[in-house]
Formats: sequence, C-alpha cells, structure tokens
Amino acid sequence: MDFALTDDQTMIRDAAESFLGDVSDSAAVRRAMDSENGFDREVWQRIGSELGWCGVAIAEAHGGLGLGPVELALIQEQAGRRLLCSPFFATVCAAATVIAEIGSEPACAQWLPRIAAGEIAMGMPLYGDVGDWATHAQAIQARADGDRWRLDGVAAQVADGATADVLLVFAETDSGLGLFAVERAATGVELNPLPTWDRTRRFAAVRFAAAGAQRLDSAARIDDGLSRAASLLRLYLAAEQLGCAQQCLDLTVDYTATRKQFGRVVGGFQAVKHRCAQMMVKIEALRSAVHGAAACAAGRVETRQLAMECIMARLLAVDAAFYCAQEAIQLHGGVGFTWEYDPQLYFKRAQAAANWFGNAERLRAELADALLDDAA
Amino acid sequence: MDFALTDDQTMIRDAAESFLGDVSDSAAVRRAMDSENGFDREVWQRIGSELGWCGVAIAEAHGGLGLGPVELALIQEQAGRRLLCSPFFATVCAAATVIAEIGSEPACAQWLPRIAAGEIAMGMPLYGDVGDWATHAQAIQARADGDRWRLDGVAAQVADGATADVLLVFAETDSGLGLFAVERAATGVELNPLPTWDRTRRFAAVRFAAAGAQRLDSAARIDDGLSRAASLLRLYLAAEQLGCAQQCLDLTVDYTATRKQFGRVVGGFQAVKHRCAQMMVKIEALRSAVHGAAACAAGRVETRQLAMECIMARLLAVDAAFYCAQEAIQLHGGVGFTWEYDPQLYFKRAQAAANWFGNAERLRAELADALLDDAA
Amino acid sequence: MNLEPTAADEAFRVEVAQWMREHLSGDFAALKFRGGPGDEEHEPALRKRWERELASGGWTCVGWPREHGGRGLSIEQQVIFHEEYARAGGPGRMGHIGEGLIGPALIQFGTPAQQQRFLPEIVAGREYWAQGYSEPGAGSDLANVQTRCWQEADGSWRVQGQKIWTSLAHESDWIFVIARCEPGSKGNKGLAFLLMPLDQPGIEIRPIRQISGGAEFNEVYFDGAVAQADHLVGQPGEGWKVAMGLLEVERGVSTLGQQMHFAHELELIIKAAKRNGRANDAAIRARIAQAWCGLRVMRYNALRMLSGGQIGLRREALIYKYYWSNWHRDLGELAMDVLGAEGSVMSDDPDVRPLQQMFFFSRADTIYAGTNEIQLNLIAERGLGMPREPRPAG
Amino acid sequence: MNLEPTAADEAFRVEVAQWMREHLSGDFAALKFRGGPGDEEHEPALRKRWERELASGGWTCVGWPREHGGRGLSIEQQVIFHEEYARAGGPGRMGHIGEGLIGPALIQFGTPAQQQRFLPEIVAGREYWAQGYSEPGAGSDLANVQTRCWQEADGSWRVQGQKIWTSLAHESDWIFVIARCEPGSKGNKGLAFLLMPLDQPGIEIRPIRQISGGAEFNEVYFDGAVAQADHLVGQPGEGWKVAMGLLEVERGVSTLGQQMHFAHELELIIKAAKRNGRANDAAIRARIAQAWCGLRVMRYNALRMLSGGQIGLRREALIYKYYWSNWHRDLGELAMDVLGAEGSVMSDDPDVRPLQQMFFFSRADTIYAGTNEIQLNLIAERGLGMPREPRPAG
Repeated sequence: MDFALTDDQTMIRDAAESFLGDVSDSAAVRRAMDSENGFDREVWQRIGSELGWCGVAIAEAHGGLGLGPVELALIQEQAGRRLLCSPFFATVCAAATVIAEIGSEPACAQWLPRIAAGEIAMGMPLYGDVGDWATHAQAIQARADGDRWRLDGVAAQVADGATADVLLVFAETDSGLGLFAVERAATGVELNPLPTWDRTRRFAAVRFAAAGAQRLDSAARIDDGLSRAASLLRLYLAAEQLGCAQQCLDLTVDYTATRKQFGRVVGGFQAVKHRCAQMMVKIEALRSAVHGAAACAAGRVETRQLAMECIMARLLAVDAAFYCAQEAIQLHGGVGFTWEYDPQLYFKRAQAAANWFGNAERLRAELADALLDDAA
Repeated sequence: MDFALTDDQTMIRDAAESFLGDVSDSAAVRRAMDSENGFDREVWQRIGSELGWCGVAIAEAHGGLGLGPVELALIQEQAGRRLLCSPFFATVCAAATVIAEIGSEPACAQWLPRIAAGEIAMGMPLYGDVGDWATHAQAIQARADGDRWRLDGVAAQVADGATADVLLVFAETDSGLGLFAVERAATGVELNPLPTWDRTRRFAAVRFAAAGAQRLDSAARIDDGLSRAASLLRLYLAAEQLGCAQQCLDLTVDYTATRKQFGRVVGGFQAVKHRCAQMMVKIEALRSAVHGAAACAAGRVETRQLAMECIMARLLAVDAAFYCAQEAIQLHGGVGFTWEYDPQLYFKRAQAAANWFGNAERLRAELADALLDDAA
Repeated sequence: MNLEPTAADEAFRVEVAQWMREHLSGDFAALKFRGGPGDEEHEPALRKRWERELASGGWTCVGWPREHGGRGLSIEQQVIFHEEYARAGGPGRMGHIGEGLIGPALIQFGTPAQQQRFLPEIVAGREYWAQGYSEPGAGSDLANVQTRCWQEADGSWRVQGQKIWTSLAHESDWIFVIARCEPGSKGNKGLAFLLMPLDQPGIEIRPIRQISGGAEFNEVYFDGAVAQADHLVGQPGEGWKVAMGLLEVERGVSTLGQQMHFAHELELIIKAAKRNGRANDAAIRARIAQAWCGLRVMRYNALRMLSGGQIGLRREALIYKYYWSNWHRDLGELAMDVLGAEGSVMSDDPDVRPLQQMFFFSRADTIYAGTNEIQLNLIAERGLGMPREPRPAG
Repeated sequence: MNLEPTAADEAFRVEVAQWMREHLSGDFAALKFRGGPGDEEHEPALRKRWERELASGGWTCVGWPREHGGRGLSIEQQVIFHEEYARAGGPGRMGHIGEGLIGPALIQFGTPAQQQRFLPEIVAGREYWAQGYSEPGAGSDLANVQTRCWQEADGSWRVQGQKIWTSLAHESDWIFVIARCEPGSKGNKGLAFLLMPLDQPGIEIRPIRQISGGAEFNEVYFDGAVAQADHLVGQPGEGWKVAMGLLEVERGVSTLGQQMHFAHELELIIKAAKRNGRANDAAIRARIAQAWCGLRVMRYNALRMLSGGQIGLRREALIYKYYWSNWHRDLGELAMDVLGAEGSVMSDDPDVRPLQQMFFFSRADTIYAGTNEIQLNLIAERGLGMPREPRPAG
C-alpha cells in the first residue's frame, strides 16, 4: 500500500503544470474563447506530438504509453486549472476511454493508435449516467447497410461536434445499443454549433440523415464496459474540476492579499480567511478523493466498486468546483462578476460541467442504490 | 392592511415575558426537569387562574377570551424562550385547538370552558402531518358501547400522557377516524412514562384495553377541521421555536461579550459575529413568518392557503431552532456541551420538536404538492 | 395586526391593474417582464417612452408628496401599485434612480430652486439619473472617497476622479456625485454632494462588461468636469449626510414590487420543471417549496418594515438585504438545476432566457450595495451590539 | 501510487482478525463496539482487564519501537491493526492516552529513568494516564496557562491551579500537567511539563456532566500537589515543546481505526433506515450516499497523510480535524433524522443507543482539540499563508 506518486508521475504532473502555465494562461484562454474553433491548433498539435499526452492512458499494444488513470488524472488536473481549450478532453479522456472499454479489437486497433499519435480529434456527447446514454441513444436509429451502418436522428449536445474529425455516438440498433463513429464531414451530417455560456468547451447539435457510420462496439464488452467507461469519464472530469477549484482558491488568495478595504488587507478579515479555508477543505478532500479513485482505477478493482469510487470523486468535484467558483466571485467583490477577471470563467465551467456524466442528484441516487441494496 | 400589534397584543406579550422570566428561569426549568411530574403545579395554576392564558384563543361562547392565534402565538413565543415546563402546550395549544376545530357542539360546550378556566390538563400525541394522524389512529380501535365507546390499542408517545387529567386520541371506528377523550385514571388505561432526552416536555406510551371513552368529533367538521387544526398546531409550535431560537442567540451574544480568548473578547472575532448575525437572520425571518401566518390564521383565509402559510412558518422554525441551538453550543466553546449551561436544553428541545407535527422533509413535500399541482 | 385590505384599497388595486392592462399593450407589450436586473440594457428608448406613458397616467413618483408633483399615495397604496405593476409584467423602471433616490433626497435636502429645476423632469420621465458613489479602490468602504472637487472663482465646482458600478450611465442625463471637497479629510468628513450633467467634455463613460456578457454598469471618469454653483446639495462637507439619506430610501416600498418579480421567476421555474419532468424529482420539489417559503418571508418581512418596526425594533430592515440577495442567488441555482444541460446553451426562449440571466446576474446581488460580509458585520454590530471591526489607522 | 496490499500484510491482517475473534469473547464480548467517545464511562474495570488481555497478546503500543517494549510495526501494519481492531468491535482503549500521547512523548523527550519507570507499565496495561492541558479561562488558547508550579528545596515540584476537560481522570493513575514555572512569563514561554500521581491530597477531581448526561470529562484542581523532582519532562521553561510534540502525535495512524468506528455507525444508520422505512426516502438516501463519500475521503486523506505528504504538501493533515469532526456531527444529525420520533426516547437497543450517544457527543467534536473556528484560522494561516489574526496585547 503506497499512496505516494512515483517519480515518473511527478514528472508528468510538473511538465503539465509548466507547459499549460505557458500556453494556456488567461490571455490564451480568452483568445481561444473568441476564436471560431474555440482552441489553438498549435497547442493541440504540441500536446499530441511533443508531449505525448494523447497516448498516456492507451495501452502500448495500441500505440500508447501504457500508463493509466493516475497519470491522465494528473494531466487533467492541470488542464482544469488552466481551463485548457482543446480537443484533448473529448478525444483523449472521453472517446479513447469509451473505445478502449467497449470497442471490438479491430476497432481499438484502428482508432486508438491514431488517437495516441495525436492524429485525430473526436467529438462525443457528455451525457449523464449510463442510463442516460441508453435513453439518448434512442434519439438516433442505426441500420445496417452492408459492412457499414447508416444513422438517422439527433445528438443534442456533442462536445467538439463542430470541429472534431470524427464523431462518436451511441445509437439504437435492432439488437440494442451500439457505438458508432461518423466522419464529421460525411454526407448526411448536419452541424449546429451551440452558443453555450461556457465558451471554453464547445458543443454542437448534430443531426444525422442516413449518415454513413462504422460500428465500434463489441457486444460482449458492452455491459461491463459501459460502467467502467462511465467511471473513468467521471474520474477524469473530477480531476479537471479539482484543478478548476484550486485555481479559484489561488486567484482569491492572491487577490485578497493585495486588495484593501477599511484600511486593511481584505485577506486579513477573519470571514474571508475562513471562507478561503473552507475552499481549501473542499479542495483537499476532493484531491484525496480523486487520487483514491484514480488508484482504484489503476488497480484490480471490480466494476461495481470502481463505479462507487468514481461517483464519490465526481460528487465532491461538482460541489467543490461550484463552491470555489462562487466564493471566488464573492470574495473578489465588485470585480468578481466582471468579464475582465477570471472567476466568471471558472463559474461558467462549473455550471456547465455539473451536467456532464450525471448531476449530483443522480449520482447520489446511484450511489444510494449500491449502498442500500448491499448492506445487511 | 396593518401588520403592527394592537396595544392589547403588546400587553399580553409583555406580561408573558415578565411572568415567565420570573417563574421559568433556568433554575426553575431544571427543578421541573428533575421533578417526577415534570412541571410546577403552582405555575400551571397561576397560568390558568391569574393570567387567563388558557382561554386566550377559546371563543367567548365557550368561556374563553375570544382572542385568537396572534395572541396565543405571542404567549407561545415567550413560553419557548423560557422552555416553560407545563401542561400548557398539550392542553391549550394542542387539545383545545383540536376540539375547537373538529369537536361537536356538545363536546366543545363540555370541554372548552373547563380548559379555558384552567380546570383540567389534557394529554395528546404530537403526530406528524394529517396523514400520520390517520395512520396512528389505526393503532387504536374504537367500538361503540351504548352512549360511550371502548378503546383498544396503543399510542406510542402522548405528550403529558402520565400527568394529564384527560387524554385525547384519534382512533379507528367502523366508519373512519374519530376523536376520543379518555380519563387518564380510567380502568383499562396503562401508562408508561418515557425517558426522553428532552426533559422539558414529557411523553408517555399509553395502552388502552377496553378503556371507556367519549367521542368528541363532529363527522361534518372532520375533513376541513383536521387540516385547520394541524395548521394551528404548527403555528403554535413555530412560535414556541421562535422563542427558543431567540434565547439561544441572546445567551450566545451575552456569553461571547465577556468570554476572552487570545486576549480579545470572543464576540469581537468576525467569525463569531457573522455566525450570530446569521442566527439573527434566521430568527427575524422566522419572526416574519410566524407573524404572517398568525395574521392569516386570525383572518379570513381558506383552509388550503392557511395550511401552506403554517407549513412555511413551521419549516423555518425547524431550521432556525436547530441551527441556533447548534451554534449556541458551538460558540459557547467547551462549556457549550456541558449540562451546566443552557444551550443543551434548547438543543434537545429542537431535536425532539423536529418530529412534532411533521418533519421538515414531509412538510416540504406537502408544500410542493400544493405548489406544483396548482401552478399553471 | 390585520392583513385584510380595506374596500378602498381593493378598488385601487383594480384601478392599477386595469390601467396596466390597457396601457402595457401595443408597442409596450414587448416590454413585459423585461428590463429588470441583468436585463437593464433592453430597449432603453422604448422604456423611456413607457416612463412618459406612466407619467401621463400619473403613475410616476406615486409616493412623493403632491406639492412636489407626486401622487401622495399612502404606504398601503404604494405597495398595491408596485405589486400590480410587477404582476402585470411592468418593465424595469428606467426612472428608478431619479424617482427612488435623487428625487427624495432633493425633497429632503434640496433648495427650492433645485426642487423646481429637477423634480418636474423626473416626474415627467424627461430626465434620467445615474449615481456616482462607489470608487474602484473603495468597494464596500463607501466612505473611502478619493474623487476630489474644488470650487472655482465663479462658484462652480470642478470634479476630478473616478466612479464605478454606475448603472445605465450611458442612458442617463444627470449624475449625482459624492466627492472630497476638503483636502486631507478622511472617511465621511469633508465630502460634497454634487449634481452634474453627464454630457460634458470632462466626463467619460466606459462600460464594464460583466459575467453575463452585458454591460449595464459603467466606470465614469471625471477630468475637471463641472457642476454649477447652485447644484451643490446640502453644505460643502456634509455630503455624507445627503448620501446616507438616499441609502435609507432605497429600502422602501418598492421591495414589494421586487418580490412580485421574484414570484414571476419562481413561476417560470415551476413551468420549466413541469415541462422537462424535473417536477417529479423529490429534491427539486423540496427546493421549490423552500423557495416559496422565502417569498412569503420576504413579503411578511416587508410588511413588518412598513408597519413601523413595532414587532422587532427594525431588526427586519437590518436583515432584509442579506436575506433577499442570498435567496435570489439560491433561486438562480435552482433555475439552472431545473434546466439541466439545456441551461448551458444561451436561449432565446422567453421562458428560459430570463432564468439564465437571473442565474448569472444574481451573483452580483450578494456583492453590490453592501456585500454579504458587510451586511453581516452591520447586523452583528447594529442589531446585536457586538464589538465593531477594528479599523487600523491607514 | 499503489493501493494493493502485500502478501505479508494480508497475512498480518488475518492474524489480527483471528486474535480478536478469539479473545474478544467470553466476558469481553460485552465490550464489543463500546467505550468510544461519548461512552467512555462504560465498564472501566472490565476494559482495563481487556487492556491486559491485549498486552498479553503483544497488541498494546504496537507502533512503539521494540527497545521501548513496543511491537515495532510498520505504518502499514499499524493501519491494519487499527482497522481490524475496530472492525472486530474492539472497545474504546482505556490506555490510549498512555499509549498514544505520553508514551511517545517520553520516548522522545524523557530521561532513561523516566522511560524505565513509566513505559513498561503503559505497555502492560497496569497504569493509566490523564492529560492536563486545558484550563477554564483558556479554551482554544492552549498557551494561556494560569496553573503555576514551583520547585521546593528538596527539588520536588508543587502545582497550584486548575485543569479542565480531563477525560477519565477518575479512572486514571497519573496525569501529565503543563504549568507555568516562570512567574510573569506569557504564552508558550516559561512552562514546565510534569508527571503527577492523581491519588494524592493536593488533587481533587470533579466530574463535568455533559449534554448526553455522562461525565467522562473532569475538572482537576491542584492545591500544592506534588511532582517528584525527577518527574519533570524536558527542561523547566520548555514544557510547550513537549506538549506540542504530543499534539502532533495525536494525528497518527489511529485515525484509520477511528474511521472503522465511523463506518460501523453508518452501518447502524443504514440498518435503522431499512427497519423503519426511511431507506425509501430520496432525501435520506442522498444523505447516506453523501456520508459514505465522506468515509472514503477520510480514508484516502489518511493514506495521503501516511504517504509522507508528497501529494499536496501536508495540506491533507491540516484539514483533517475540521473535516472529520464536521462529517461526524452531520452523521449524528442523519442518525437522528433516520430514527425520527423514536430517537427522542433514550433507548437500550444496542442498534439505537450508540447512534443517540453519537448524536449528542459529536457536538463536542467540533469544539475540543481546536474548535472549528481555530481550525479554520490555522488552515488559512498555515495552509494558505493568509494574515494572522491580530492579537492585541492583553
């Protein structure tokens, strides 16, 4: 039993901190927000080629580094801290994880190496819990067409839908749920970029009309795989939100250290100190949760236990990210709700993210089912 | 529209404040807690004869003063502030209200004058919502026996059950719910005083075995009357809890004004000030709620609207009473959880009272039903 | 204690409701439920026309004394007016700074000449006002005024400095400014209260873009801007007294109109919850019930405020800002939780967009006009007599 | 990062569990899950016998070095021991002050003679210790020590003053006391750390009855009470250093055992909820889920503490007291909300009574050993480098 990071893990974390501090500072984030695509292509290319992050959690057999959830969570924490605007989340955290967990061997062999190499960007809806995935899949009908498939229907909110090379969606087949890849540029794919309040992660509504698709899932893997994939997605999102929350606290401590009111530094007022301390309590609790869940994901933990651990981390993340963004606004005073200062960026992200991979209420209900069906 | 108290109302409130400050200070409450019956008979007699509080809300036709919910709520607030140990609550607030709202005319004419005169004490269960009353009634079967009735079954927690002259219970008859009065000393009544954590309001378990009973309800009044009675009970309890919460704040402000830590008066620390301020916010909100609901109860308000107003007041009361007692303990520091200091008394009352006439969750659910069935 | 309305009040309520129904129509129908906090930039020109429409019916400055051009309504009738105005969806009032703040201040502290010059224009909806209190370095410490003013030989005043959080400055004609007229004075001593036209060379207005993307607040820069000699209110050095009188006035009967607006927001939330099924979730139901309780508390609390403070020694006035602002912020969270993922996309739906705006803009509620922290200090110090915060020299 | 146990650790876990199963039986079976916080007065004599039973198996002082009579377990094995001890329902340890506080302090600061005199008695479960830190006037301000001590001609020390919140003083043989040996000194300067037998004429113990009716805390009055010359630990004037060393030790591996106790309480709550149907209420279910999350957080947080602080620079240690105490207080509320009206009556049911005791006693959790307010100050000042609270001279 050892909860400490290895030297390699520390190195990955430090590299992420340093790189993202350079390329994704506040000015860079605002440039990306104002750009049409919503991200800086050069940064995305450097992530894929120079840093190799795209393959961190992908198996060596599929061209990745064969590291795992601990390493990817450490990168995600820094990405959240800097609100990295990038296809990284949808492609590497979401799509690659889903393919790796439920994809057939040929599908994994075809797609994972390309993701690992940073060659392609993928878009994917960030639905709520696993039950939601099935519900939303019903909005898209898939029918076989020779070797390939045709999709008809809509996906309401697809992350990076307007810019990714390939879209990954669940759809309803005659024999149940299936996972499909569609070229964004394919005939029959209609994209409608959505004006979201959070401009740091983009979404598009997608309409499929007999769009050509490739089926990726392996029927045998889907039950267990969906749950494991959902757990990992929640973990990566929780790690990202840990970074967001930490940055809110850091911004607030810095601001209140210089801002004066009534002849005193604001940070010297006990009410302000206590609020910052409570932010720190939530953040460190979340840090423990994320590292614990990541260690479970990296180890030999059965699917159901992993689900509980990752729900736990995600629940703490929803709360901590929103609370810290809220308090950052409040403790910045008047400038806190201006466009010019950064707390509003984290606040919008926290609000949007509250709905990804399950809101707090659904997560608690899912966890309660596990706990109360289980106990003696 | 006038929200101010009349001169008479102010006089009643001031008299209650002064009388209870004398006869129900901390030492008196502790004597009552340690006594077998749980209250001071002399104080109870003075309340009935000298002060006339027992008849405040009873109609003049039934020997009362013909005042109403506003006046009784004002007395209740002071009773709560001083944790008055007395049959007053069960007899005057609870039993008299239920009889007045659902009793037949002969029953009202028989019992209300005796209550108004302070001649008798009544015991009654303090069940949750109206639905609960029917459920609990099923634990007692009533069968007609000539002019009178016989009861068999149990009432788990009857306020003042071990000391009241007469017990008032709901029971199941062949034709539905009925309200019955049983002499405590009657044959077939077995009493088991309960060791409750809160010693300022006593309860007993009561077992009826063919106990002789008088039926009090008027079938025509029962539907509307149950709801109105429940509303008034919630109001009187909310008023009492307002007094409890206020006293917790007063004790805390006084204590922190003299107690020193780190060379400063504790009350000067901003964290302590803010906590006290938040207690005051909850208390003043509750005060507005109680006075608003009391004014509604005193006016021409339909049953359903009255129910909503009184649930509102009761909901705020549950929260404020518990929060203020909790904070009183916390802000008293080490002595806060000792027997010697008073915050623990209010804390135990708050915990016990959380279950009377509906817990917060049930109340919110009831209110939501009204709001969401109603709105367009 | 009596909550029953008189017959006369009932009749008045019907009169207001009917007037609103008849006049908030045609072009003005588009203004229904618009122009509130977070939406103040909506159709300013049309809303100024609406102010003049109100004036034509005698519905501006309804609480002002008749001798100053008001309608001289009783408190009860003012409450009724504000309630029915809000219930009908009356738009956010472009004239509220004039009607609610500077007008009453001039009635109390102004010279007859000032009253004659300014009050009729406010009543008629012809001149609009902005306020110049807050400064960038001061925040909640209102008395920490750095903006300076001095008197020229001709008696006119010159102002140098910067104000911030001035709402709708770019839509206003005049601004009242508090500035330091005694060099070296500190805190609330040595201040002057000046009335200044905004359209002059020495004044520059820069919008502040806020969280929701809108920019109803401004920074206002004064570079030797001029106020006429006779546009000083009160004596030089006593500006604080005038300014504080205004802040008292802010807590007036209009609060009951604000509550009708809040009630409308809660109705939109209930509607959304029924539409998307969240109305079946126990937790959402509980929060809707809790929000409704807050509405009732605010109503009864306001009635206490209006009853002269007999119940509770004006403590209800002390808690009110803290209570409503936090309630409203919570309501914003409830709205977004009800909307779910749909809420993340900027909507044009008139049932959805106001909830989104409210969510973001309510973040300012607990900050402006005294942050939560300042409010709690005030409650503890004034309401409970607890020790004052230490203020080190500096 | 690796949470998988080694084979040796797994074997050790089995060994502990088996020993506990075999020995926590017979007379001792009645002690299962008893004697924890709020229940410390339960069967003290039997629990002292249990301590000697533990000693006979070599299960006292398992983390102490072997040369001082301990078992010299690794951190991992200590964790396993505490977990299995708690899982088996091992009773609250009568010897925990000796084993967890004064023993380690003597190992670090004591003379060889002191170590030889006291450590074997602690290991064997023959002598029990109480702590004398807090004073009535000091509260959270531990350094504000008023109790005085002075040295007599024969070298012995005399103590005059009063200590408070001394748990189980009436069941203990010895007390360690921090007292002011340099008249006129202030704060943490000029203090001495003394070891004193409790059974002597100059010491009077008065129980403090607390909210739940029990009295495991005491006031201890010293009226010229005597400590032998060689029972001073450290140098005169350096008592604070010794005392602070103890407080550090308090945050040790035993925290994982405490968590098993918490987990047991949550199990009782789930059991009660299933029994009375509250397990069907959405709000109760959500709170149970939330409580479980807190358990996991505490576990991972403790593992961080034990991993040497690499993740997060020991910030996890700084938040721990605040986190667990508030979590536990919330758990008490959840327990009572699940029990409902049944919870208002003192119960003899072994599934109910512990929850009631926990509800009341957990009120102390956020107060003793640093109130919430002190904890938040520490977190802000040490964890975030924010300005220290001003401490006026006085």
